[in-house]
Amino acid sequence: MAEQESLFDLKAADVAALLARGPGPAQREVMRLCEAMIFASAEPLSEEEMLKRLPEGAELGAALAYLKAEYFARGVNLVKVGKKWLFRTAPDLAFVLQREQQEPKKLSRAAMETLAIVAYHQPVTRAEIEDIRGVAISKGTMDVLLETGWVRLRGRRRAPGRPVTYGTTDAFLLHFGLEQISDLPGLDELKGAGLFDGRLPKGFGVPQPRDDSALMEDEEPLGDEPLNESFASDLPED
Amino acid sequence: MAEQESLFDLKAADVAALLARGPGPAQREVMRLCEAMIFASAEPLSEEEMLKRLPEGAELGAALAYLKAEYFARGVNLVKVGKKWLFRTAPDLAFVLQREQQEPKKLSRAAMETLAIVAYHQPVTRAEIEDIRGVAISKGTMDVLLETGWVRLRGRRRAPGRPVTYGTTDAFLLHFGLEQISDLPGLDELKGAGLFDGRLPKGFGVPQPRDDSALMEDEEPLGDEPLNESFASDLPED
Amino acid sequence: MERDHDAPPEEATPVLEPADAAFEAEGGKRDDEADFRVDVDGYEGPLDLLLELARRQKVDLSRISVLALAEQYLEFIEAARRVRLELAADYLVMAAWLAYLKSRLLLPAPPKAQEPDPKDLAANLARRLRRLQAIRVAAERLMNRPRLGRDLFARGAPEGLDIVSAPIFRASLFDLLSAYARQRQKQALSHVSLKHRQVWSLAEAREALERILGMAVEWTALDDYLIDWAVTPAQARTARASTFSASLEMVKEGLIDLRQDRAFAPLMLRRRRALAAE
Repeated sequence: MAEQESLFDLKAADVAALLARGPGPAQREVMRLCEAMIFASAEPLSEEEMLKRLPEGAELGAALAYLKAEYFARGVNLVKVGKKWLFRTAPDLAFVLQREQQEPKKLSRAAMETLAIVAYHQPVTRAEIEDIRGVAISKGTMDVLLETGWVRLRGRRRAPGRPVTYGTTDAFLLHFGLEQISDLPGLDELKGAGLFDGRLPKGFGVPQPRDDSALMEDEEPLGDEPLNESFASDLPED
Repeated sequence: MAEQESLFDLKAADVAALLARGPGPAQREVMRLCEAMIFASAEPLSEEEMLKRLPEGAELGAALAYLKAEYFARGVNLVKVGKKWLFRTAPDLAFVLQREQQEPKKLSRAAMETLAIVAYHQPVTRAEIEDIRGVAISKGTMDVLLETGWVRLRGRRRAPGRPVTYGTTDAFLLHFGLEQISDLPGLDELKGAGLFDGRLPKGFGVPQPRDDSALMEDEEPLGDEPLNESFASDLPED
Repeated sequence: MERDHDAPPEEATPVLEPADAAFEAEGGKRDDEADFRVDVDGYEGPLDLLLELARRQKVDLSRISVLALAEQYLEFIEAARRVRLELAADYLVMAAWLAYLKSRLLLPAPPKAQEPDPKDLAANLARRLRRLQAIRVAAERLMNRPRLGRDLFARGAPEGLDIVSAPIFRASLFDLLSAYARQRQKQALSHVSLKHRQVWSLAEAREALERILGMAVEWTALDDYLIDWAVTPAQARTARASTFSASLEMVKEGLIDLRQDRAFAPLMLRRRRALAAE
């Protein structure tokens, strides 16, 4: 279960050590407030939003660390995804919860692989995805991925044709239970195998995927121009 | 909400006693399962539903009692409503779930003019304001001015219909940087500032404003009667 | 390039003949794997097909025999052609390239300066296969992670966090003063220009006359009535004029008598006797 590592990146020993120090009464009140806010929020909650609601001078970082530790062994865990916090059920309890939930829509193999390439190689262009898979990407595949909200248009590569670059979203992290993009399973092995350089354009040799909203050096903003990527041009005009 | 079990029917001492006995490992697992099920459920969850999903022989009642005790002092409480269980943010923390966001707003021209007349001519009735402005005041305009906290109801004029009199507040002085209301510039100063041009009729004057909190001779207290000021005047509204 | 199969499986793909998509290929007989089947539908392009063929070598992908792989691929394509399976151009391009590679690998030609080393080409192909394989594994692991909404669940009934907007009003003293001066000035000037004459209309005058007729049995000076009805001197003039006109009208209708003893003497007014008698 190497994939689940990030869910348990708190070690039981760390938790014990942290809780042994024990939060003081003021700290405990901040914890209660954070707990209530994150619980009540329909979406993962950013620290900025919490700070806006907390009394001034509240030590948010420490409160969240304590809270996370306290929920470590419970049926519900406090996790940070991207830069936002949420409560969710513990991964090992899926069996009791799955029964009435329906399976999320299954992705086609093409979509799954494309998603993986976007995740591991981001920022990545359509041509680069096609190079890895050895086939053209259908418009439908990219549409499905964009529709899931897991993939987004990042910008354009500063290269001939200024192709659009793709990357993943916070919703992607949230859905796959990742705190950050570097928690992708097997990322180190893939990097170590050196499989990501090869025929990729210059400047793309850095295999560390990045989903930073900040554009990379060889990226530029999307701009107002139409997305004349081949699958965008097929759209019916109204 | 009569059927709702009081959140505080658990006494802190009971909680301590209960938790001191401490749930065993098997009990703790049932607690985790219940915790996750109630948390993830979109509706309050009945004990029957929980039992259906729990391993056979699970001691549900004890697990829920422990869980409730553990959540007793937290930012989130486990509560039983009717015969169903749900998590809810602690009632004393409701304030943190709502955040006020200050939105800068500009006063409308009508409101600004009405405010100016209230400032100079106070104590002033609505009919007098309308007479000076030559247009009716909409109810909305007066509401906005009261919302700013710069205008207040002073009392009633001792006159037929006993109309409400309006005046300014200390917040008004504070906002406009005036020490007292009589610091408002008079006609000569207004002329000097170029706000009036020369075409004023004979006898035109600007009153010396007064915002004494004491009622004037022709004023009386507001009393308990409803403020049935009619804002349906014959004058055109602005 | 061939489009991949993202559409639902039932959708026909251009790659294969419909009915006999899967069958035992004759060419496969020579292969170690006797159940080698020609089914292009299952593959997402030539690279995918190559990867599958490579897997049959049952060796580590890094020690794959590219030569053997090229031969298998060409056999597969040959078998597909024999059953008139329509192959997308990609597959044929790859076949041509592999045929070239095969010949280069088998017959080391005298090296020409421009042509790449066949070993590099082979290594490059092997690496592309490894990369595709790696991303397949990664996709698999990603999909097998505990997923929100399937294995992990967020709170079922969040109360929600609200943002209530509280207006904060801004205005400067200058705004206030100019607003005051603006409207006072406007009103001061408009009062002057709008001071129109007040007119006692003919209808009003007649109505007034009719109402007081009952009292005027004897001769009465018209001015006396007017004093009761028109209080301000400004109104007196318009009232007198209108009432005079109205009274003439009523004389004409035979309702009242009107007389004046001499020029500029008060106008005297009385109800007709006939009417009074009734």
